[in-house]
Amino acid sequence: MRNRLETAVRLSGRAARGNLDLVGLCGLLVVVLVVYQRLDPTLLEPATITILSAQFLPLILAAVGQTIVMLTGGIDLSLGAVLSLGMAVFVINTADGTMSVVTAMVIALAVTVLAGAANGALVAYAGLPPIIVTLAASFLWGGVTLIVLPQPGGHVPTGLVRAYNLGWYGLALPAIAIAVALVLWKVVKTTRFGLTLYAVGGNEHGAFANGVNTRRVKIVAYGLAGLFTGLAGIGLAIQTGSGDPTIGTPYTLNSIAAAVLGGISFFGGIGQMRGTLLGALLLGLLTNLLLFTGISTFYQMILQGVVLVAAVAVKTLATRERVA
Amino acid sequence: MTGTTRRALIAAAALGALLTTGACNVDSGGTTPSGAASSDPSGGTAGTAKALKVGWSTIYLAPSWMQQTLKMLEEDVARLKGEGKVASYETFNANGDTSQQIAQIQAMIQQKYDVILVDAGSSTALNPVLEQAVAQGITVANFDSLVTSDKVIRVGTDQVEWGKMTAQWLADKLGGKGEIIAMNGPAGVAVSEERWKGAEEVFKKYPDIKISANVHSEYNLAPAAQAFASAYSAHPNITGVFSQGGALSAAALQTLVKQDKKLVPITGENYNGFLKMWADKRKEGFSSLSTAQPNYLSVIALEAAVAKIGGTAVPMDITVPLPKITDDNLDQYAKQDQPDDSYPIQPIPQSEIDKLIGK
Amino acid sequence: MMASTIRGALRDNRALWAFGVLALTWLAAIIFAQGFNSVASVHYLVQTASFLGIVAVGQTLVVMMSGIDLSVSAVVALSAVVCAQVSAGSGGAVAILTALAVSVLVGLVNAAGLIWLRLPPMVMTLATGTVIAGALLIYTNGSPRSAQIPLLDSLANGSVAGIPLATILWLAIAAAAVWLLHLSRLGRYAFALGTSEPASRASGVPVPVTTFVMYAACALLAGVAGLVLLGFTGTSSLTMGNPYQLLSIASVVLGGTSILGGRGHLLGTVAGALLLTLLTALLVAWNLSEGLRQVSLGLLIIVLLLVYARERRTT
Amino acid sequence: MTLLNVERVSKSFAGVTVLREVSFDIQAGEVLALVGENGAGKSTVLSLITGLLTPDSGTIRYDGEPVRAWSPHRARAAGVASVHQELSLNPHQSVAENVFLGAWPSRYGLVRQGDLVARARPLLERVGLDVDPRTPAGRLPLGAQQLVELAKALTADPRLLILDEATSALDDDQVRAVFRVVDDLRERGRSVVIVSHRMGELLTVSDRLTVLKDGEVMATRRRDETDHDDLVRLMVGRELSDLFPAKAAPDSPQADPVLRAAGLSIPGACAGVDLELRPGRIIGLGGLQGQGQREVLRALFGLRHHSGQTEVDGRPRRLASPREAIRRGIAYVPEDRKTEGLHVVRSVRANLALPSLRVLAPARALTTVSRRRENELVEELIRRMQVKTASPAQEVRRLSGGNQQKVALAKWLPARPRVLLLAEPTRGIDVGTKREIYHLLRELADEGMAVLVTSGDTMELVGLCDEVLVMYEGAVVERLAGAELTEERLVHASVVGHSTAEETSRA
Repeated sequence: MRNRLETAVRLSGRAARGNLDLVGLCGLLVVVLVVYQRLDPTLLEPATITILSAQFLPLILAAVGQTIVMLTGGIDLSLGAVLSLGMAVFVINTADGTMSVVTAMVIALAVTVLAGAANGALVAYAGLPPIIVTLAASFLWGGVTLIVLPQPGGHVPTGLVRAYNLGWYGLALPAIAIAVALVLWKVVKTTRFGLTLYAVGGNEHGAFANGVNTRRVKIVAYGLAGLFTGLAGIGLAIQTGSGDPTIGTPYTLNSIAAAVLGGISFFGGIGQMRGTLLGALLLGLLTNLLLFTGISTFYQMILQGVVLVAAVAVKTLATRERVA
Repeated sequence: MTGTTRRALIAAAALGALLTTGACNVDSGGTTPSGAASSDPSGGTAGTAKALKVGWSTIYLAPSWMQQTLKMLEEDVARLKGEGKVASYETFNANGDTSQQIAQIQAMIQQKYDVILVDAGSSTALNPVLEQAVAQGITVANFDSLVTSDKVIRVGTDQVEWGKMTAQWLADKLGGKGEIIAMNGPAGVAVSEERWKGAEEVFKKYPDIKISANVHSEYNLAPAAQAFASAYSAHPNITGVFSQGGALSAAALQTLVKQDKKLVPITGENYNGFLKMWADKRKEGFSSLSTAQPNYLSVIALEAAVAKIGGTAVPMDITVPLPKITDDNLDQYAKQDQPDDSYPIQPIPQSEIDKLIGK
Repeated sequence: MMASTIRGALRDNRALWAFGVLALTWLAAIIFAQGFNSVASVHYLVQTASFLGIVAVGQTLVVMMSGIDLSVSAVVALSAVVCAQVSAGSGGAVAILTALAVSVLVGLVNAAGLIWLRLPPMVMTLATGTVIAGALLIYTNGSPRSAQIPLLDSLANGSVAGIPLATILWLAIAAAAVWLLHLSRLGRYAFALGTSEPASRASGVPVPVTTFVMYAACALLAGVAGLVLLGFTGTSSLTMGNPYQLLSIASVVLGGTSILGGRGHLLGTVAGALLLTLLTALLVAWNLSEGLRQVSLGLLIIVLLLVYARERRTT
Repeated sequence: MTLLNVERVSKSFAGVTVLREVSFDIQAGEVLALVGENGAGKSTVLSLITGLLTPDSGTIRYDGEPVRAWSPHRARAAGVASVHQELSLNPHQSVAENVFLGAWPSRYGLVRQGDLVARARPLLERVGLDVDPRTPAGRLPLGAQQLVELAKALTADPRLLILDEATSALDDDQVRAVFRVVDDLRERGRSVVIVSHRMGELLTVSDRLTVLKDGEVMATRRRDETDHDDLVRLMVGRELSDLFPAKAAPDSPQADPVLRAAGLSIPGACAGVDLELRPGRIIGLGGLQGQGQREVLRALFGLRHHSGQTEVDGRPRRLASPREAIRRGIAYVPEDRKTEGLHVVRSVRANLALPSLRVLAPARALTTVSRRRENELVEELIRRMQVKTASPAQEVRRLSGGNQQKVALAKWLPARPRVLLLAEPTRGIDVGTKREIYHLLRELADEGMAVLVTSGDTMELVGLCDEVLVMYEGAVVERLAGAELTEERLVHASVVGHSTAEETSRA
């Protein structure tokens, strides 16, 4: 009786799954990769993949963390500080030897998870808007980092640094780490918790009314973001062979830019991690490309701003028709 | 729905086109010298005949000190190009992002640069990538903000000595006792920490000198002025100021002048705004000892790298002596006709450079 | 008119709280840290608070309509740099007007991006900030000038009856902004937009006009702050606005204005800026290490927000 | 067997007694209706049952045992499920995910989408919803979303189902689907408590009806012992025979249309809609839920891009934005008053004054708003509409639904609009306020306003409107006026999708 209407609903439903945005991003990524390949023919060689993945790993993982927080409808302005914190805690605890490195990783991750969970607890229990909590927390965790590691230093076993940056028996360790992290997310997303995350982001009150412990979900989400941010910090430490208490700052805004580029909504509940991955890759490759093109460094910043605006504007204008 | 895809594709195509044009520029301009370079990666025997592909990666380009450095570097590049020693030159600005700087250096390795100059954003984080560059046969010269790796040529001043020297002058000036405010650069940054480390060593010897406030600020006048004003309002009875940067010194002196307070000795740097004010207030009894992070560090780094490729045994650590600006030689430095935000420095004679790089 | 304004401020007790906390903190500072009771210290605190305060007043205007302006830091630098650059050729008056005009233009561009490109304010203003920073590099070829403009010099450094002129300017600007936000029709529209955009659209609120005016005003005030800073330091630099980006937002929130928009009073921001300046000065006076100082600042802000800036909207 | 027993329960908030010694019971396999005007205490009773509130005195027995430390969690565990008027769906997740919201079936901690979809299908079928379970819930029309809520409540196979205004957004067809579910539950010995303002529905589906007034139980009647008038009398304490005002004389001379639309089309929503709105006339848009009625209103108010001709006073005018529509004298009271109609967290005063700021602060855009004139205007509106509010400074969200609706309507009056567009003007509003609104609309029409109303309530359209256009799949399929305007013909056209006249001519 009402078939036509329902078909329309079903069709528009499928369109709303956000895959269209991803198609655009993928297209853009392919274009960038093709140009990149022209400029750097070694692009697809294992050595280059190792180098590039080592370089992109911190941004990708930071963006994953940022995405988790944004899915709950929040935002994390302290991400850069937590990243530095993870890095600092990691490097002051490492010594040569596998056990020591693993222990240091566990300690660093425990610290960043706790820092994230503390942010989450403030958001969940204190009724403070995430943007403000994490703004204040950025001072807090930045300060803690400076106490842990007052100036650049620390130590990461040289063997690990070499294996990570130059490949380990031909394996691109950072690429594997990224893949493992994304699989981890994929698993998390398929658990009840993953669905709850989207539920809380999409309609917090509704989730609460259906017996979801929204506060716990937020704390766990921020904690999980802390985990990925910590991993990013550890990656950066291994890449650079050391710790630096102020190195993380740019990651706050870059991770937000990657997530937004990947179609994650500021209002929560909308977006796919693969979008974020594409966004982070695109940002990283684009800035790298600028290095190859020889455009004056003065113009690089302008171009970055314009690319961000253009990408997000195209996306919002494209989706507008469906909403309005 | 089709509209969406179309728009996304158009945007992608437009961006692609933009990037491709950029790419072509490099292809036409950049391949010849790098081709020449790759034929002889060690650079040993070809000697002076080979023109080099040079790049500078800097953590910041915006500060005027960097701008002056860039100008000086470009002048030297022009001269070396004239001599046929340098083929091309490129500047990369990491804009404060160390990870970005790593990417830049990696890109330079990919593009087979012969010489990489680096003003580092982190004293440790760049080590692996720089060592990688060295392993690829690239000559890396690091200046100003130094890394800890011993595989690269490092051209710098002794930052600990900077702190020691200026702090010692202040301690002498105060007669070993008094109350001071310390003005430092941003916390967690190697340059700032090292200068303070040197200063602290000196002040430890003088238990009667009380450091009543230790202020951190960007090396930048406006925030420094605010930071100093707050510290000063809490401690109006200070008898001296230890400052490890020119803008910080200018901020402190300016505050004292504006508030019409007694002018206490302030250590400084060759920041023209400070030097001009100092020259102006010298007759009122104001005194300072300033030093400088000379812009010619970049030139020395470049020449050291070129000389090394040319076969000279260049020392890996080149420590450039810190200039001393005192009440007596102030007039040589203070440039009334130049903007405040510049760093006047006396040129270094070529013979001095040659001596430093072991020619 | 003044009486009703004060009554309005009283009704919104979060702004009032900000003043209370400010008074208490000041009292605590006088008791527990030396040097905060002198006239000179008060003079300098209110003077330095003025720079932040002027930016924060502008930020309040956009936060109230549930926006945010992350480009204020770039505009502060833009205005100072342009003014210094132009004054060399064309004299002070022209330079000031040019700087302010350019600042307003940035605000208009921000608003245009929000309205026509439908960008989230955070993305749009962040991007304009980046573009301005790049453009300034090109414009100055990397080396901004210094300038002595007598008008700006006396504005930033002079005082009348012991009150710094910069502070008087700040308070005058705050008064004008109170009128704009709390008494004028446009202010009502801004509040309406801040609480619900769909409802505002469906009630005939002129969304574009309101957005344009508020973002332009915010950028204008950032420009004014840049000029005052130029007068204060006599020199312009490309990074001189950086501290104001996040601190202006913190001032607004510490002043009791909801970051979500539609709630709060502009006068609270005045207290917020003073409070933040005072806290910074206090932490300097305690002579802690930088790490501890940042930790304390972060914790203090969180505690203060817990005391009076919690959101009770979702019930 | 008695499932739930409420005995002499009282509850007060801040000294105000909301419930006084309320007693009633629900048998297993029984459907009980709770009726009463807004503010009679129905929601408080429901909150006590679901454990959101605890009584000050009295006892509640569930399954024979007095409940202690009753909480939403425990109530849920004991088999109490509820569906509210307020939707709790996540618009961005799929229907299947929403059906199991918060209690997704999982294996080894992992949720499989295919499994969700397969399990959701029979539940959706049960509530008469034929949609792909993978569709994002936000894409469904409001009524369908409410049915998803019902499906969600059924996942736990509840012993006691509470339907709190759960049918307010549904059309007759969907309501029947809900009743099938209710009948099914009854047959299986489950119990249902239903709250609705639609008296007709309650008289169809419930076994007994308990009437509340001012926090007290007035009476509990069996369905066959009572009728509409009886219930209304108990609820309001008096006769309410004149629910609908008298209509405009059908043969009175018709003025020229203020607003005319020809060929109004929105892709995917409506096509080729023609309508004329004349001063003094109330026109209704009827039909099943989601046939494009809402979009027509939004298009006329400039909230929705559309094609086709629109004329105001005989002159072609583009209605591209609400501001243009308002400038042409059009006002709109949306269906979803909490997001589009009102600034719920702002004061009554701010809401009422917002569209009139041009008058209160004339001339240029920046002009000062006159507090005095604002207060006068607001007080006049509150008086005229009889808005029950503690003060003009009260936040709108603290008002009852009926009073919120009055504010949403009243705010337009000072601008003296010539066309009034109302979507579902009385949804979720008690009968007393309904009557007030009907009379006010007629009053406004008599003053020369042209009114266009959409409604899912057939009785409302028939009782209120001078003419009703029936929409089906985005097109107007029937126009009923005068004697032809009956519930029967209206329902027929809505369901069949073409007019009775066509049918006879074909036969």
